[in-house]
Amino acid sequence: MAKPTKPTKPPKPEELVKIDYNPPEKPWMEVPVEFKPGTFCYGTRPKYLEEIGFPNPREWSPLDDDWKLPADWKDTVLKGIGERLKKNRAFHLFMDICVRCGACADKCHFFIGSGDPKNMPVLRAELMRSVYRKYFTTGGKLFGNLAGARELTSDVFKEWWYYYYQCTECRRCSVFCPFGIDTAEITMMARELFNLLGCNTDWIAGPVANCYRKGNHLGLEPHTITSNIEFLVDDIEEITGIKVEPTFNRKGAEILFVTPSGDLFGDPGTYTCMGYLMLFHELGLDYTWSTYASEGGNFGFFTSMEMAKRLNYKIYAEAKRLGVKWILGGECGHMWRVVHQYMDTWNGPADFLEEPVSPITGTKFENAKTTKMVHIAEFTADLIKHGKLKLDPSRNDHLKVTYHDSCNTSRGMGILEEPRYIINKSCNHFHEMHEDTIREKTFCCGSGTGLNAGENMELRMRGGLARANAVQHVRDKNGVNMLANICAIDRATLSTLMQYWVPDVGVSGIHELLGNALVMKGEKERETDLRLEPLPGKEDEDV
Amino acid sequence: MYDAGKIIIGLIIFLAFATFPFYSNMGKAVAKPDPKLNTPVIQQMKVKQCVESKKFMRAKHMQLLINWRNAALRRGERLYKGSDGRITEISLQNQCLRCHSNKRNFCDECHNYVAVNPYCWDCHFYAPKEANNEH
Amino acid sequence: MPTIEFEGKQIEVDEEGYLQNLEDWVPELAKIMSEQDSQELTDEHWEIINFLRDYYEKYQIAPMIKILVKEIKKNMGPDKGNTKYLYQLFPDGPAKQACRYAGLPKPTGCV
Amino acid sequence: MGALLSFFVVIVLVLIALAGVQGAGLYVLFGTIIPYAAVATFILGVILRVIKWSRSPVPFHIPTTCGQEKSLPWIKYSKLESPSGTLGVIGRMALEVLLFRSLFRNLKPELRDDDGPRLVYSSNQWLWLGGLAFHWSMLIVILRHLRFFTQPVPFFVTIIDSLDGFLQIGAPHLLLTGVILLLAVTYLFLRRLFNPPVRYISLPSDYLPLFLIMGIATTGILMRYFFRVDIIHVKELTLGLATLNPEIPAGIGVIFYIHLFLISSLFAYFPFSKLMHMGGVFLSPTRNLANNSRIKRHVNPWNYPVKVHTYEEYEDEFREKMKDAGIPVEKE
Repeated sequence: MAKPTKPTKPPKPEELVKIDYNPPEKPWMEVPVEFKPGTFCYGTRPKYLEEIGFPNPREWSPLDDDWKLPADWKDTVLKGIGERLKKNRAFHLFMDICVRCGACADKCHFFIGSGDPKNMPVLRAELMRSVYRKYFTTGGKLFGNLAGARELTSDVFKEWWYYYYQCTECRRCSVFCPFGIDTAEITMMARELFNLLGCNTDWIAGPVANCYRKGNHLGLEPHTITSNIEFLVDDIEEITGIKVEPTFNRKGAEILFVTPSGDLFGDPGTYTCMGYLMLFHELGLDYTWSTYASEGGNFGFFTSMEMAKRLNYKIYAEAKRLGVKWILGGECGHMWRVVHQYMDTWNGPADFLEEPVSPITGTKFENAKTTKMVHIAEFTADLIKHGKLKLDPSRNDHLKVTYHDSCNTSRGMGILEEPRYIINKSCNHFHEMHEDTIREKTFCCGSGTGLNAGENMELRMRGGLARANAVQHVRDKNGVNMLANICAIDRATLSTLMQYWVPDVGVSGIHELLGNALVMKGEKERETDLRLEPLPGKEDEDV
Repeated sequence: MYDAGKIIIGLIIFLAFATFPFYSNMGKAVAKPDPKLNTPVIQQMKVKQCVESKKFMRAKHMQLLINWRNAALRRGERLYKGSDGRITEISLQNQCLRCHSNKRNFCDECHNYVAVNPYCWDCHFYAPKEANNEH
Repeated sequence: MPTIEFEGKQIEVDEEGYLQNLEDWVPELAKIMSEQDSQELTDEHWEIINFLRDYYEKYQIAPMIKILVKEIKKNMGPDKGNTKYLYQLFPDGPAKQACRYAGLPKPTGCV
Repeated sequence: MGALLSFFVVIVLVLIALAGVQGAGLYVLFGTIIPYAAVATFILGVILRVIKWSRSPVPFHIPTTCGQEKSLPWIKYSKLESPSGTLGVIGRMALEVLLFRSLFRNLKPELRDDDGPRLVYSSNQWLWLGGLAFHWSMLIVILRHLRFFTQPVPFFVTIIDSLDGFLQIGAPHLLLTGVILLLAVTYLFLRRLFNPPVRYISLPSDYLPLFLIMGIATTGILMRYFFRVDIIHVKELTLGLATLNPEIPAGIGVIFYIHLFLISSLFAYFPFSKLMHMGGVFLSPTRNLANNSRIKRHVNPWNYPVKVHTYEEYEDEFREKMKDAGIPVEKE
């Protein structure tokens, strides 16, 4: 490749939606993987791997014939599988007990959007199971192909890479599986194996390296963080006349606030961030930001458990250094999967912290007894319930809102009601999407687990079809024009998705909606919302 | 987190189910069924022959009986022609029980052994006088 | 590894044409890149490219769009201080196209 | 392909039994040795397999939450779909194991393209119904068969038997579960054959158990209603097996030995196959853990220290920038 290639643009929606769900004639083992442009991410450049001390850094492209794997790559993979079978019951079990009933098949957003049979969760898992059988089961060793077993070849390895980076670990299949087989677990193991050989994607390895050294995915340095937030502070002052005064790395604060760094940088996440700032100011909350632990999200989680732990370490370490009592976490999807289900196991016990108590309402967050970390939706819902916030939902009257449950918070945590409660108290117009596409059955944005790059746009639009389609339905039926969510990846990816499938629907975090509705002490009459768009009824005065 | 305790309990339950037939019979001497043909009527018979062959009756008497019931009660047919051409009256009371008057030592012997509970006796009266003939 | 040829040197870029080594940047490279896109670089373009470079120098990252918009508003007047204007100048999006011409890496993560 | 192969395997099994018993007269082999070996393989195999799984720890607390978590006291939480404690987990597992809760959720999306693409979801409980019918009738059939292995026959077996035959059709009574079992297993097979995605994912090892069970059910039904075998002799044999006092009564029809051989094959195959989902479902960490990982610490036995980027290293790199931005630092 001598000339730089531009990322392939996805086909037009009406083209893309022509999907053939019929599997090919040939058995799947005989269908070789085809790297279709627009459906995979670039391989990581070596410098990122070097920064985090990962093996086999090199220049490579998934389109190359030779991936420059070390000579003993096969041993590494097989040994890696063997180790993981011994270390992780879920993985071991999920290799053995699938009956291939097919209940999961059409639950995957990537299958719905692509029709590629290897995107059926069962087949995605079989890609690995077939190799597992060959090397780890008697039947597979004896009967080979007849027992559904196959050799590990470099083509198989490439096929894995292609398809395990077409899984967003959303766990929707696991909800429908009669044995709870969770493809996410298998994908995680596969990605760990790739990282033993330096085969990460650029879009994941980059944020990981950034986060490791600079504290957040985007690589915002400390002064950039303060400068960005000061910029938001200025906007808040312009809108409300109130100057909020956040602090950074302040020792002795009661609460450490951690949110995904996307909220500090990209629209519409920044509006959500303004919402946090306004809320905390209004409460007079004794809290601090940290520039060191400035990332709630964890792209390490899309790399390996070890890397995830290395990144996650900073949150407790910083809480300890600053001497806070407990930690408050912002709106983020996979961050909460990690905080809820992994953090304490990796980096706990956090016995230097106290059981979280809301300083405003006195509510003890008993559900965060051991992690000492509270979700901001829990925190805010509690405030509203106790009447501690004055809200004027009519300021959101220009919005007809629907709510997208993020995969991780719905299926890896179970926070379903709090966000809805906050939206309902902040907005007058709320419409649920179809019940089969929300709550535990929610559809992925199509770009989770670090798939939100630019070069795989076709894949992302396909993966997001199911979500977008449900939004389109409420747009047509109820005039919905705002898609609220509690996930930073969502805020970034759903914006792109909506532009493609449902162009007139915006995307927001729920604390943006709250920030709009929040009546602050001593504020001036608001003319605009947090996006500096005129409020309903104020349009004329603005001219 | 191995949950060894819970798994062991689970395995014990599995074992308890899977080996139930073995330990539930442990130390029991089970007598084989021995249907008695020693009723006075049978003893007086010159040719000790039921309406069909013994082999047939062992395997298929229930089908014969239900055919008899249908013939007698639903179609009013009261005669049965056996495979050897003999014609007999269709009647549980007058035909079967005439010879096999020892229900407990004949019918029940096998029925109990294989836990069959035929509903013949829901309608048919099992003559208690026959009980006197038993020893 | 794709490259751009410049003064007999092969300048390394990534798959999307972003510079691999930011110190390779010289204004002529922006021109070459824009010519490949059939895009003419006017003074307005250069103003933005230069701002991006200054900003990056200080913060090691491209600015938030908000900041960019505000900067343009400050320098070129409120009628140009909006994202629409930026998209007019850089049809592929200011974050991508302008950053590429300016030799900046694209931001990654939840954006 | 897979279906044909598996069908062929089952046919061969039938022929082996036929040849072995009727041809070679290997009654002891087929009536005693193979059944004992099969049961031993089954019991030991299942236990060893479960032990093998159990030696891998559950390093992380990963329940799939299917409902509202327990959080604020005024928010109703989903006790069964997102249980916060052991009781809820037991309830969730019971629903899963006894009623196939997750399968009941099954949906069928359909992409329609009238006036723009539209995904329509309809509930699709056929698989749930088929699966439930299959497993429950299988269980009842197995329990019913205890009458061959116990003496006296426990009351629950008699009750099941009479409930199962409550229609009182024919003699011996038609037992519904036998018919349901055969219908359900046929449904599961036809579904595999005619549903394109399911056919695509099916392996020979998916058809084999179906054919085995079909064969078992068919021979069982044939034996009971059509080619009668002498049930007293059958029980003498089976009870002999159960009392570890095996004997081979003469004159049991060969169909019984085919039935027995297919069952033995299924038992022996069980621990090496996907049928182990019977044990596996109980161990599945996405279902058998409470959603309480923020309340109670979950310990990973192989947790190990990792290389981290400490605050000191961070401050060393950015100290000047931090100071310029007014951020407090540890070392001036």
